[in-house]
Amino acid sequence: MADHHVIIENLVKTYPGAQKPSVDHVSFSLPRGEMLALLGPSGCGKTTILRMIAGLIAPTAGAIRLDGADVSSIPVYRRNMGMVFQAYALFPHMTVAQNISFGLEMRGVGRAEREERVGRALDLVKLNGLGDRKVSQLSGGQQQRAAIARSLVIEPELLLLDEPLSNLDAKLRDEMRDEIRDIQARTGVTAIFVTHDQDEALSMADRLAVMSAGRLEQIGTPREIFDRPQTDFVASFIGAGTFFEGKVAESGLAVVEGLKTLRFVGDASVGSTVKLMIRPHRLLLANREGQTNSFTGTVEHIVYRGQILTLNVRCGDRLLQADLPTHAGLLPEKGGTVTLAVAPEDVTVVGQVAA
Amino acid sequence: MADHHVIIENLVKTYPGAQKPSVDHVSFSLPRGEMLALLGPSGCGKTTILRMIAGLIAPTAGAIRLDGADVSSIPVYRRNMGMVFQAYALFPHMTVAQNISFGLEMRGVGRAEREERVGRALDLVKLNGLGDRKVSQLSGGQQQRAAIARSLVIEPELLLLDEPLSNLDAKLRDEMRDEIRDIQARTGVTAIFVTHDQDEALSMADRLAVMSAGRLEQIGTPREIFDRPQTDFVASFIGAGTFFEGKVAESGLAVVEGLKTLRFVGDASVGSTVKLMIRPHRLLLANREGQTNSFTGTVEHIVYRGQILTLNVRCGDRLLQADLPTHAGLLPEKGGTVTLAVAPEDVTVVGQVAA
Amino acid sequence: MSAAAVPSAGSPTAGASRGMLLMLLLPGLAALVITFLLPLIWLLRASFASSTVGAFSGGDWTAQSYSTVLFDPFYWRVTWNTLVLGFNVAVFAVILSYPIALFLARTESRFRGVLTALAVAPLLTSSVVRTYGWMVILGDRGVINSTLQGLSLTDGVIRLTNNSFGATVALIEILMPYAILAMLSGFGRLNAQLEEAAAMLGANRFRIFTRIILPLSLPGVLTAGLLVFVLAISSFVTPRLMGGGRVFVLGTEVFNEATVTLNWPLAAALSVMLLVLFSSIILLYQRALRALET
Amino acid sequence: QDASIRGTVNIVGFSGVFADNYQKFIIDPFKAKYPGIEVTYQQSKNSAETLALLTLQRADPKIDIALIDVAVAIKANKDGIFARLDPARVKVLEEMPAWARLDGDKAVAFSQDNLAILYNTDTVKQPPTSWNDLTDPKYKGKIAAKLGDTRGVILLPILDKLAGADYKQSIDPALDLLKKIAPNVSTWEPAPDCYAVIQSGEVDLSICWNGRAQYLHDSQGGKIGVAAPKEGSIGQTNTVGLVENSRNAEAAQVFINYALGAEAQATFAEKSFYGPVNTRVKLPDAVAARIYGSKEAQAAQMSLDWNFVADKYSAWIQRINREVIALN
Amino acid sequence: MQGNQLLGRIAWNALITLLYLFLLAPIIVVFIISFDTRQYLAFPPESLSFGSYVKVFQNIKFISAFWRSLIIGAIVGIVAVSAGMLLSLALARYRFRGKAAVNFLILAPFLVPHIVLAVGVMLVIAPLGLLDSYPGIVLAHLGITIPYTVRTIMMSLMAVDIRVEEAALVHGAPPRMVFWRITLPLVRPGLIAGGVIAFLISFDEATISLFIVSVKASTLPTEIYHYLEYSTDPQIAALSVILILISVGVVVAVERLVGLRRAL
Ligand SMILES: Nc1ncnc2c1ncn2[C@@H]1O[C@H](COP(=O)(O)OP(=O)(O)OP(=O)(O)O)[C@@H](O)[C@H]1O
Ligand SMILES: Nc1ncnc2c1ncn2[C@@H]1O[C@H](COP(=O)(O)OP(=O)(O)OP(=O)(O)O)[C@@H](O)[C@H]1O
Ligand SMILES: [Mg+2]
Ligand SMILES: [Mg+2]
Repeated sequence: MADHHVIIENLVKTYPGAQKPSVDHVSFSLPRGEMLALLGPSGCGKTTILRMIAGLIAPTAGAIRLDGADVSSIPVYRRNMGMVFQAYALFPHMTVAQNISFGLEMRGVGRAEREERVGRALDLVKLNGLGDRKVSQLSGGQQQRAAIARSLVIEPELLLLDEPLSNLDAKLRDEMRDEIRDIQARTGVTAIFVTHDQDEALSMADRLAVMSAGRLEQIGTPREIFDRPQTDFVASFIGAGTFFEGKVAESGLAVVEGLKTLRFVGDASVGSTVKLMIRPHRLLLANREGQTNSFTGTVEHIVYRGQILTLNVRCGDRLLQADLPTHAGLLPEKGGTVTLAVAPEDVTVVGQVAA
Repeated sequence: MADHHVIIENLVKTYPGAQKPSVDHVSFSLPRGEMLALLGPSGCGKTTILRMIAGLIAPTAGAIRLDGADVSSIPVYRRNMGMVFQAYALFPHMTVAQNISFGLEMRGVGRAEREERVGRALDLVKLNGLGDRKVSQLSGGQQQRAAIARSLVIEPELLLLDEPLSNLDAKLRDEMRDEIRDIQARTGVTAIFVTHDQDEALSMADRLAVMSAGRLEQIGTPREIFDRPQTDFVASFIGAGTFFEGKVAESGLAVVEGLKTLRFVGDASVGSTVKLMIRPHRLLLANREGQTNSFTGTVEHIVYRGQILTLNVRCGDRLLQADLPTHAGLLPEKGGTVTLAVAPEDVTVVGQVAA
Repeated sequence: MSAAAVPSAGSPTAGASRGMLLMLLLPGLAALVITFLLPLIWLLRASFASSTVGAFSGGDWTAQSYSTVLFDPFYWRVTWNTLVLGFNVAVFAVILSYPIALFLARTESRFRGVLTALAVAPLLTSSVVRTYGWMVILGDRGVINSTLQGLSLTDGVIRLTNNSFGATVALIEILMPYAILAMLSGFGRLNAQLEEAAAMLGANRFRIFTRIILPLSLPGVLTAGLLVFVLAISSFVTPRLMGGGRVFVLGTEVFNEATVTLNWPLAAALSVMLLVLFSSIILLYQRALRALET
Repeated sequence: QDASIRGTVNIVGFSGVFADNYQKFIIDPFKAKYPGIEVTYQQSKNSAETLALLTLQRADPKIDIALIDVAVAIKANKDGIFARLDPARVKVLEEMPAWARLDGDKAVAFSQDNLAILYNTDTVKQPPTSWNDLTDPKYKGKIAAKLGDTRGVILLPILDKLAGADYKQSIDPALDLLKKIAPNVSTWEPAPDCYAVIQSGEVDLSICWNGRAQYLHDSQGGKIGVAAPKEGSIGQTNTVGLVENSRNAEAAQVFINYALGAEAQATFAEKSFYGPVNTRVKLPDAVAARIYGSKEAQAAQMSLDWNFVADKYSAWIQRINREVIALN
Repeated sequence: MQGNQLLGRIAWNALITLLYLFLLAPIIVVFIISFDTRQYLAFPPESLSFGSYVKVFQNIKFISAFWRSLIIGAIVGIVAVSAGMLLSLALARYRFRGKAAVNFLILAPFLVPHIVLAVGVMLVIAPLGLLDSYPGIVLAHLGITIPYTVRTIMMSLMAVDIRVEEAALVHGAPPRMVFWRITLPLVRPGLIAGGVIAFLISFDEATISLFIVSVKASTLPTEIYHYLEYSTDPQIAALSVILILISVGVVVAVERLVGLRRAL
C-alpha cells in the first residue's frame, strides 16, 4: 500500500451550500500501472473524485498522495496528469491538432517533435486526416476521441478518464476500449476512469470501485465484484440477478419462502437469514425436474438480445431471470414450461438480513 | 402493406446547402402497434427521418402516409404524435408536472383528469414526488424520463423516440426499456425509436431498421438482423464477429486462406468468393482437434465481462474472437492453447466478393 | 493571470488569488469610482448646499432644496408626469420592439446583420436632428397631417406634436433600439426545439407563442421595460423639444435648474429624487424577476 | 501701436457667430494695436457653463475675462467671481451709462440683443407692428415662443409696460397678457430653434433675438422677416467681467478698455446687429433701424434694472412655466 | 405550406416592415432632407443636391473633430474593454465579499442620467487638470462605457465552458497561459462587441463631453452641438447620415466577423 502510486485517504467533499457530502470518506489506492474503474449511478460522486485528484477542486477533508507525497501543494498544471472530461472540454477555437498539441507546447516540446507526436496520437484514435478540422466540425464521437488523444499525447503519469466512451457506438466503443487498454498497458501509466457502463468497467479495468451516494461500496477485481458482491447495492448494480431471502437450515442450505430449498456455497451461520443471488446466465436449462436447485415454471417474457435470450420465468410468485445462449439447442417459447437449474457455487451470499 | 399504420415511401431529405442527401430513398412501413428501432452510426440520418415523420421538416421527396393518407397537409400540432427529443426539449419555465400536463391542456383535458393522468405518468417513469421541481433541478437521466412521460401521457397514435435512454445507467435503462415496451404493448401505440445501442434495439424492437449514410441497409426482426445480416455493413455494425473470405469449393464448403476449410450453411455458387462471418458466442470450446470447423490457436487476450469471457485466439495470422460463458467449466488462460469449433449453421454468408 | 479555475478558497492556486482579484478589480473600479461614484457623491453634497459656490466647494449645509422639492405641489405633479410618461413609453416601446427582437433572434436572412444594425441606427443620430425628423412627420403640416387631409379624412389639423403625445411617440422610437438590444440578449432561452416539442404536443402557433415563447422571453422583456422606463424618465431633450415645452418632467426640470436658473443645489436635489425613483423601480423589478424565477 | 504693455489675456465667451465676429472685429484690431498682448478666446456653450468653469477655477483662475449674460453675471458677483474694474485703467467706464455698471463695476454691459418678433415673409404679408399683435386670433397655433429663459424674463417687463404697469411693482398684468397670447402659441420649445421654424414655415411668428435673425435674413434669402414692435424692446444684455485673482489683470483691463470703447462698440454693432452700450456711439440710421426698428420704436427702447431682475429671474421663469405654459 | 400558414407569414412580415418603418421614420426624413439645397431644415426638399455632403467634408471643424472623436473612441474602446475584461473575470470566476456592491457599481451607470452625472464628472476631473484634454474625456467616457463592456464580456465569459480552462490547466498550462491561450481567444466575440459598443457610445456622447471639453479635445458631437447653436441646416442632416452609414458599416462588419448578437 505505502508504495502505491496513488493513495486516496478518507477523501471528503462537501460542495458549498450542500447539506450532504458528495464524496464521503473514500479511501483506496492504486499501484503504478493499474487501471481502476470508478463505477456507480449518476450523481454518486465519481466526477467529483476525479476532479479532486486532478486538483481542480479542493477536498473538504482527506488526503491524496502521489508516490507517497501529499499533492495538495502542487498546482494543477504541474501534476502531469492527463484528463478526458465528461463533456470533452476541447478548446473550441483550435483545430484538432492544435488541441492535441497544446499540452506538448506547455511542456516546451519542440515543433518538429510535437508534430510527430500529434500525428501518432491522431493515428491512435483513428482521426488521421482530421487534424486540421475545427473541433465544431467533428461529430460527438470524434470529439471524444480527440479528447482522448489530447490526454494521451503528453504521456502523463496518471490518466483520468471521465466517461471517455459514452458517445461512441458499440463498434467504435469496443475498438477504443482495446486501444486505451493497450496504450495503458504499453506505457505503464496509472489510470482511473469513470463510467456508468458496467460492461466497460468489467472489460477494461484491473479493479473496480463501486460507489453509491458518495461512499465506496466495494473495490476489487472484476471477478470479485461480479461474482462476490459484498453488499446488496453492488450485487444489484452490477449485472442482473434474482434475489432471494432464505433461512439457513444447515450449512450451505437455505429455506426460501415460495421455493423449496436452495443449496449455496458460502459462509452463513445456521439459523441466520441470508440474502442470496443467482446471476441470470448461471441458470441453465435442466434435463429433468427435481434436480438440486432446480425450478420449474412458465416463461412469461422472452427478449432476444443477439447473443443471449433473456427469459422471465414465473415459479410460484417469483420471477426468475435467466439468460440462455441463443445457440443452446431448442429454445423455450413464451408460455411454455421450463426447468432451470443452478449449481450451488453459483448461488452467491450477498448479505445477512438482520433478524 | 397497404393497411399498415405508417408507410414511408422513397423518403429523401437533402438539407439546404448540402451536397449529399442526409436521407436517401428510404422506404419502410409499420403495422399498427409495432415498435421499430432505427439503428445506425452517428450522422446516418436517423433523427432526420423522425423529424420528417413528425412534420418538423419537410421531405425533399417521397411520401409519408398514416393509415393510407398522405400527411403532408396535416400541421404538426394535429398529427397526434408523441416525441422524445434527443436533447429532451423540456420547457425550462415549467415544472416537471406542468411539462407533462402541457399536451393534455392543448387537448382541452379537464384539470382533474389532467392531474390524475400526470400523476400516473410520473409514477410510470419513477419521478413521483419530483412533479413540482423545476426542470433545471433534475439530473440528466431524470430529465430524459420527464420527456418520456410528457410524450406518453397524451396517448399518441404514434410515438417517436430519439435516443430516449442514452443518459441513463444500465440499471435504470433496463427498467425504462421494460416500461416503454410494456406501455407500448398495452396501449397498442405504434412506435419508432432511434438508438445507437444495439442491445437496446435488439431487446426492445419488434423490428430493426439499420441505416448507413442515409440509406436503409436492412430491415427485419432482431433475429434476422443479428443472425442473417444481408450486407457487410449490417454484419459488422450489429454484434461482433470474425470475418473470412473464402472460395466456395463445393456447396457449403469454402476454402479460406490461412485456415483449412470452413463448412457453412447458405446459398453460394461453387467457385465464387464469399464473405463469411462467425459470431463470437457461436465459437465453442471443442473437445478435440480436427473436428469440422475447428480451429486451434493461442489465447492472445482475455477480457472478463461478467457474463462472458471474450477471447482473442490467434490461429496462424488470423485473430478469432470468441465469447465463452464464464461458467463453462475450466476456462482458458492467456497464452494457453485452445481449440474452438463452430457449427456450420453458425457460419453466415454475409456477402459475395466480386471476382 | 487568469482566475480560470480558482473558484474556491481551498484551491491549489488560492495563494495567488487575493492579489489577483485586486489586480482584476482595480483598473475598472478606479475608473468607475472617478467617473461615477465621486460625481454621485458630489451630487449628494451639492443637493445640501445653499449657493452655487457651495455646490462646488462645500461650505454650509442646508436641506433647503429638499424642502423646496418636497413641499412644492408642482414638483409632485412633475414627478407624476414623469412616471406616467415613463410608463407609457416603456409599455409601448416594449410592445413595438418585441416583434422586431423576435424577428432578429430567429431570422436566417442574409441581411440579418444589416437589419440588426438598422434597428440600432437611431441611437446614432443627434437627438436634435431626429427630433426634427419627427416634427416633419407629426407637425401640423407634416407628413401625417397632409396625408390625412389629402385623403380628406380630416379637414382640421390634428395636433400630433408639441404635446405629450408627440413626446411619447418620439421617446418610444428613440428608446426602442435599447429595448431591442436588451430583449435580444434575453432571448437566449428561446430554442426552436422547444417550439417543436410544443407543436408535437398539439400546440398551434398561437398557443406556442403564449405558452412557450412569451414566458421564456419574459425576463428579457422585463429588462427591456426597465431600461426604457429608466431612460425615459431621465430624458430631457426629447420631452422638451417634442413636447413643445409643455411637458414638464424631472429631466427637463433638472436641465432647467442646472442651465437656465443656475440653481445647482435644486438641480442636484431633483437628480437625487430621480435616483430614488430609479432605485425603487429597480427594487420592484428585482422582486418581479425573482417571483418569475421561482 | 502700443507695444509697451505685454501679457496674455484669456477670454471665455459665447460661441458661434458671436465668437467669429468678436474675433474679427474686436480681438484682431486690438492685437494690431497692442502687439505685446496675446489674446486667446475660448468658446463656452452658454453662460451657465461659463459660470461653472469660473467657479471651479476660483482658487487658481486660468481665465482672465468672461463675456457673460447679465443675469448670470449678477449671480456670479454674489459669489465673488469678478473683480472690481479699476477706473484709472479702464477710463472708458466714464462713457458707460449707470445701468451698465453693475455691482460697482464688477461687470459692465457691453452689448444688447433686442427681443423681436420674427415672421415668415412668405406667409405673413402684413408684418406685426405691435407686441399686441401676438394676441391676434389669426395666429392661432402659429407662434413659436421660447419663454423659459431670458426671453421670458425680458418679455414680461415689455408686456407689463403694454398693460400700463411697472415690472418692479407686479408682473401680474404681463402674465395676464401672456395668457392671452398663449392660445396662439404652437410650441414653447421650437425645434430645432426659433429661427428655423420660421424659415421652414412651421410657424408664422416667433419671439426671438434680433441679431441672429438679421444675420439669417441677410445670409439666407430673406425668408425671415424681423418686426421691431413700435412699443420698443429690451435687449438681452451681455457683460464683460474681470475675473477675481486674475494673473493678467493689467493686460486684461487694457483689453476691456479697448472693447468698451466707442470705436469697437460701433464696429461690433454694425456687424452683429447688437445694440452698443457706450453712450458715445452714434449709429448710422440704417444700422439703428435694423437694431431697434422704427424711430418710434427707437424712442421707446427700454432698459432694465438688472439687479432687480436678476433677483426675480428664476421666480419669473417659474411663474411663466407654471401659470402660462403648464396650463396651455 | 398551408394557406393560412402562408397568410400568417405575410402578416408577420408586414408587421415587421411597419415596425421598421416606424423605427426608421425620422432617419428616413433626415436622409431626404440631407439633399436639400436650402440653408435651413425644411420638408419636403425644394431641389436635391450633394451640396451639404460636400460642405461637411469641407468643414475643417467637423473633419478634425471627427478624427479626434475617432481617436478618443478607439482609446475608450480599448481601455474599456481591457478594464471590462478584468472586471468580468473577477465577477465571473471569483467569489468575494462585496461582489454585490461591485455588481451594483457596474450596473448603476446604466441607470443614472448623463445630465445628472455630467457636472459631477467635470468637478472630479477639473482638479486633476484634465479638463479639455484627451485623458479627461477618455476617463469621463470610461464610466459610461465600462458597464456595457462588462455586460457583453460577461455574456461571452458565461458561455465559455469553465471545463475548457480546467482542461488546459490539467494539461500543463499555468494560469497565465490559460488566460492568453484559452480564455482570451474564447471571449473574443464579447471583446469585439464590447469594444464596438464602447466606441459607438464614446463617439456619440454629447452630454458629458460638453462639460469636459471646449476646444482642444472637442469631439464631433460637441462640435455638432455648437454648430446647432447658431445654424440648423442640411449639413447636420448630411453629417447624421454619414455617421449612421459609418456605424451601420461597423455593426455589420462586426456581425459578420463575430456575430454581434451573440455577444449582446
Ligand atoms: N458544483 C457543484 N455544486 C454543488 N453540488 C454539486 C456540484 N457538482 C456536483 N454536485 C453534486 O455532487 C454529487 C456528485 O456529483 P458528480 O458530478 O461527482 O457525480 P457523478 O458520479 O460524476 O455523476 P454522473 O454519472 O451523472 O456524471 C451530485 O449529487 C451533484 O448534484
Ligand atoms: N439542419 C441541418 N443542416 C444541414 N445538415 C444537417 C442538418 N441536420 C443534420 N444534418 C446532417 O444530416 C446528417 C444526418 O443527421 P441526423 O441528425 O439525422 O443524424 P443521426 O442519425 O440522428 O445522428 P446522431 O446519432 O448523431 O444523432 C448528418 O450528416 C448531419 O450532419
Ligand atoms: Mg460525472
Ligand atoms: Mg440524432
